[in-house]
Amino acid sequence: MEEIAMEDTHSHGHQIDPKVEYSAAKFGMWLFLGTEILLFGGLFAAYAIFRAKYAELFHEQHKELDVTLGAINTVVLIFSSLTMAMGVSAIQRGKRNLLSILLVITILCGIAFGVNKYFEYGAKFEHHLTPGTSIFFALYFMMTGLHMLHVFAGITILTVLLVLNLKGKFSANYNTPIEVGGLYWHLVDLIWIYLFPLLYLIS
Amino acid sequence: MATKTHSEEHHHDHEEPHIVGNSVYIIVWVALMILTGITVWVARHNFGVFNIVVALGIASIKASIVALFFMHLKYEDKLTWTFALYPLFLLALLIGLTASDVFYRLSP
Amino acid sequence: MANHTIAETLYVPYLDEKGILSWLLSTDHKRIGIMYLISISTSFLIAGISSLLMRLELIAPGKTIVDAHQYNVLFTFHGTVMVFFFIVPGLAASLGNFLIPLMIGARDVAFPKLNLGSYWLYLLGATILLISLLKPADTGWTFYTPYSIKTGTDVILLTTGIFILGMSSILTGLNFIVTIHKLRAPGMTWHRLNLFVWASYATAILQLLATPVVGITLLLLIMERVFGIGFFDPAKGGDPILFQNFFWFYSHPAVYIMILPAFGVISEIIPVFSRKPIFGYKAMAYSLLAIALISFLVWAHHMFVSGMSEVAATIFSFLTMLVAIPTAIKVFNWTATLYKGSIQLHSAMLYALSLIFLFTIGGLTGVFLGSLAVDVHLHDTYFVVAHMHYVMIGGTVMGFFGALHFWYPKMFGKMFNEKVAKVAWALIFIGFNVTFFPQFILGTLGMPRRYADYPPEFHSLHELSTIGSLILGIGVFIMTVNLLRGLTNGEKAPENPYNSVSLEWQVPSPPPHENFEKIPVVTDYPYVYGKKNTQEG
Amino acid sequence: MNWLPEQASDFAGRVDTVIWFVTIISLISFILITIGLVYFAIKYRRRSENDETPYITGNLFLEMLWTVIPSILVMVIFVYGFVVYRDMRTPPQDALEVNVTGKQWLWQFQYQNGKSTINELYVQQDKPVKVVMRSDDVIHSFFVPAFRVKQDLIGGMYTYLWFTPTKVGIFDLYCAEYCGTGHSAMLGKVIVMSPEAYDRWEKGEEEEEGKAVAGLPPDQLGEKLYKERGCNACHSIDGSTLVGPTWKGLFGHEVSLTDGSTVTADENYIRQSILEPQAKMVKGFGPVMPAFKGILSDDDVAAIIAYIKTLK
Ligand code: HEA
Ligand code: HEA
Ligand code: HEC
Ligand code: CUA
Ligand SMILES: [Cu+2]
Repeated sequence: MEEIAMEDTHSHGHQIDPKVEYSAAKFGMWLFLGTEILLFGGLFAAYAIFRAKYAELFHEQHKELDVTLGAINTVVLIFSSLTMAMGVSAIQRGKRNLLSILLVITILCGIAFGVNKYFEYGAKFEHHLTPGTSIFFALYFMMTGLHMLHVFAGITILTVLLVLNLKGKFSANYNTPIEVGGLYWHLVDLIWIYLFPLLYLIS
Repeated sequence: MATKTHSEEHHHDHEEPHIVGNSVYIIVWVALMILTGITVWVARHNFGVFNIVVALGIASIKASIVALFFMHLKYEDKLTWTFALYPLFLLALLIGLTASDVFYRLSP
Repeated sequence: MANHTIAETLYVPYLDEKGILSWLLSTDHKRIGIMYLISISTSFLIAGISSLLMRLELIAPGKTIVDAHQYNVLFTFHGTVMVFFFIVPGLAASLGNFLIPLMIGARDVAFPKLNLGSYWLYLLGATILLISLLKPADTGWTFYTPYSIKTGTDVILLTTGIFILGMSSILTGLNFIVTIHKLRAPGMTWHRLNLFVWASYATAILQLLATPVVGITLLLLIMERVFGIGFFDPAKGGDPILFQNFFWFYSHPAVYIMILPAFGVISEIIPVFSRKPIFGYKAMAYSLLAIALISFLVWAHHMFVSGMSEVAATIFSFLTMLVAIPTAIKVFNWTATLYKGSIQLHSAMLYALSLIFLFTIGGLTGVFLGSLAVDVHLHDTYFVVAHMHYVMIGGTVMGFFGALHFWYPKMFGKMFNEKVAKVAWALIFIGFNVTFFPQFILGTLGMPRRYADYPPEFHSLHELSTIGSLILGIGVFIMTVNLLRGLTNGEKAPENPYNSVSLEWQVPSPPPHENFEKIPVVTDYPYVYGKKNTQEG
Repeated sequence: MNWLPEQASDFAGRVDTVIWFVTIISLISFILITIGLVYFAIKYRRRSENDETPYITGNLFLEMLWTVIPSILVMVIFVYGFVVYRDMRTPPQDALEVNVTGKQWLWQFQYQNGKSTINELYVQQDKPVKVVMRSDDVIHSFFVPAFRVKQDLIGGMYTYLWFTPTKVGIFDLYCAEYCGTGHSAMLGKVIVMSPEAYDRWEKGEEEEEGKAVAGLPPDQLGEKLYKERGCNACHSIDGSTLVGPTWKGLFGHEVSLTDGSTVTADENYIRQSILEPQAKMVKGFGPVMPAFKGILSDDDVAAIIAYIKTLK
């Protein structure tokens, strides 16, 4: 064993160096976002194919969707992205209380989004528009439904982070979970940015 | 890829969270709101085939802004960029090559 | 576990702690690797037994032991378990978990808890598969619509199980990519990595980015059955071929998820038993990445006669040919590594050499299938069955068995009986060829696959194939028993029985919980065998 | 060497040439590698623990060589396969069209002259045929090994293939895409006739067939129909259950239906079961049997009933 020399480095024990941990966690989340994009990717591909095939149908049926509700939800989500981003900056500067407030606003936005969607779905079902109605509504329900699941997942993550923050777990020195959780929340926003024009604004 | 990530190795030793000022965020947010307004406004007008182009174009600008600023992609290393863009490339492949099937089928 | 320093601890092998919970709750990458190993081996044996039942049914025309529906259930079960429960998670999750941290000089993977979570997801998926056996699906492992929408069997549960397995696979891939990027020991540059690590890295990219597409595809299939959405149902304006596009967008890259780790494995075994550096290290490393990247471009070669457009068929046939090139480089470089070596035909080496031999047959027959005019005739015949078994058994399973024999002393600190191992190898090698070579001929003669019954003219070749499968089964049985006996009766293994210079052999066998007492500093790549000054001998 | 089926269409020979071409390239590469493996493994086997080995890490020239040569070869294979494939996808203008419908689990052919057949495709020697295909349910695949043709049948769209049969004879037709329980029984025949025989068939099969068939007693005609019309895909005569109930001992027995009632299997019941199978569904079976109304004549049905009566 001459070739690979073993030398003593200063890292003892099982703990990973916090800097490595930070960059690993963030990188890991980016990879995960890549997966998410391709998960939605199947739906986007189906959308592209069917929209080209059934342009008329898409145009007719999208009128059933409520652009105002969609637009309100867009504004709500983008605003929540803003508060989330500000939250990350806040804790990086060590402002724990500000982070809590911003997280609460973000979560409330998420809930508002969900409530809004609840009414939207309700209205659709009242008009007997279900996933089985047509390819357009199948896409509509699948895309927004899968997105909705992600909103719920995001809300859960943020709530956990909020509780941890209230317990004082985060500080200017340690805030990786906030930044990583924030990335996930932004993805939810990012996907909605596409869903809104694709589903609600077909002209 | 290897050499790229190789240099990144020296990088992550002093990787620090990049703190962005709130003013930047507010500007970004205002831009996003304006763009949202534009998409809705544009959708009421008919530009023929360009409708979808415009709609997706604006959406992509918005998405890039979110990624670059809110998600700090602007300050990330090459490695993160690679893994952020590669899925998009694959998505384009999935759509493009599938379309090469669906839209070129001949009927007998 | 976390805070004591190594200097204070004595050497405690990772296997020492007893009790089932100490395993199921362990975040130690080595224990998780071993748990995967046990799970996938069990899956392999069960699915292998179901294949023996299929072969028995096919021993003669007419009904032999099962009826048509039961036969369809059998090959569906065989295919799904072999693919999703054995070979896709297979080498990547079991060996990858065990070896990557040891090879890159890390104490664990980047996210140990997530790693354990992946394993639990695997178990959950397997449980759901078992429940689905109450009304087992009969769709084939490809779940083609609209049959999978219409059949009365339990497709929903089975696909849910596979969906969950997909999540497990994604998280494993994610974990490995981050680990390889961020946790390499000082001095462990990319060009000093073991080729197995390179292979795992390429595999992980595929796992991470191809799997979500099959996830959404299966989800859509479930939605079609539950809510009647019509993406894939022609009766509702949907497009059944779209399903195939989506399915193969994953499942073609998946075949490289299956094979790349095996390529990695034999790139470790061959240099050690030839005492030569691997021939063309960089080409070997980058060809792995090339295969992974190109593999996303060829999916529709499974659909040449599906009614897809001729334009697409042409593009995909062309792209398919491209994968042969990086693979060719690998095959030739392995062979060249043997040149002027000092070759020891250890059982692991026998499996490695069989891999080169058998995979070449499998790969070359893949080129037959990639050629448009030829595939029209051969598609969905036994030629395809033979091709896939030559690459999956002749390739992956040979690599897997090779790896088991090679790292056995490392994993368990014991030795198996080498003579019995060689006998088992011979039976497996002969049995395998007798089983599957006749299937190439059956296929060119026109015998379609997934047939519970067949016209009498195919009888003799089917009979031969069944006999072969029994020899193969006996071989696998002997190998299994030999390896299991080694655990209890085996001699204690030397620390580094093959004098390997690779990092994982520099720690005690079995490795201690923390892997490295001190994090090593790496100064060269792991294939420095032979005399350096004799550049050309 | 008989590892390819008989060649009975005009491009069977061309496809085989491609297959041979790929086979030879493959054999050469395979033999080279095998020789390398075996020779090295023997010549350089370990003689002692301290064998000296040279430190060879690679050779750029060799590596280039075995990158470039296979690249060229695979491109040639691609082009050759493509050229032949393109011709296989381009039917001539004068091809005779036949419509095929695939159903679980039988083939139905409709000819331009208004005739229709089940599981038997009648074509004329040396006359190009274009088969236009569609499926009533799941995907099937039309595969005639002797012609080297295969194409999937898909619901909701038409697909096609074409061939020119070159030999008179009867050739196997298989369903090559998995389509459920009866997949392996979804077999048919392609009957290639000389121009004269084809003419006679076109003018009236009844005459020709009729003569041969008229001599048969009804139960034997029934047996013939049982095999030819594909009943055997789903109904056994030995008591085992396939997709449908067995015919053994059917006649005169009580049959329980899905609606809970029972009927006696008499002539009327069986007749209705054949012509409108979904009218009275047997318990424990799905609605998969195709309706034979308009396909089987009254005489055919009577013959089948006579045959079922013999199956005690
Ligand atoms: C481990 C899994 C694995 C691997 C590695 C491969 C590798 C390849 N496969 Fe295979 N394949 C499967 C698993 C795999 N396959 C499975 C499971 C199916 C069936 C799925 C189903 O329908 O159920 C299938 C089906 C399949 C089909 C569809 C057949 C059909 O249904 O009609 C095709 C068509 O192109 C194909 C092609 C190839 C090619 C070109 C390669 C190439 O990567 C091979 C490259 C290797 C070589 C070429 C050999 C080494 C090179 C040389 C020795 C150099 C000299 C070579 C030349 C000059 C040509 N495969
Ligand atoms: C990793 C993948 C893999 C592996 C390893 C195998 C292994 C085997 N396969 Fe299979 N196979 C597939 C993947 C695989 N297969 C797939 C994907 C399909 C397509 C399915 C579809 O069409 O949907 C298929 C289809 C398939 C068919 C075609 C079915 C058809 O189209 O009608 C056949 C037929 O011969 C077959 C046979 C075999 C045999 C004999 C083995 C043998 O190698 C098995 C060897 C193993 C054993 C024989 C087990 C030995 C164990 C014991 C004897 C018990 C010992 C017990 C203890 C020690 C406790 N397989
Ligand atoms: C696709 C499969 C399939 C084919 C092909 C098929 N059948 Fe059936 N058959 C069934 C099934 C399933 C049932 C039971 C359900 C029902 O009553 O429809 C059935 C029921 C019957 C019955 C009633 C049997 C009983 O036990 O009550 C008769 C008679 C029958 N078929 C005759 C025929 C004849 C004659 C043919 C060929 C000309 C034929 N079938 C072809 C599937 C098939
Ligand atoms: Cu019809 Cu298989
Ligand atoms: Cu493939």
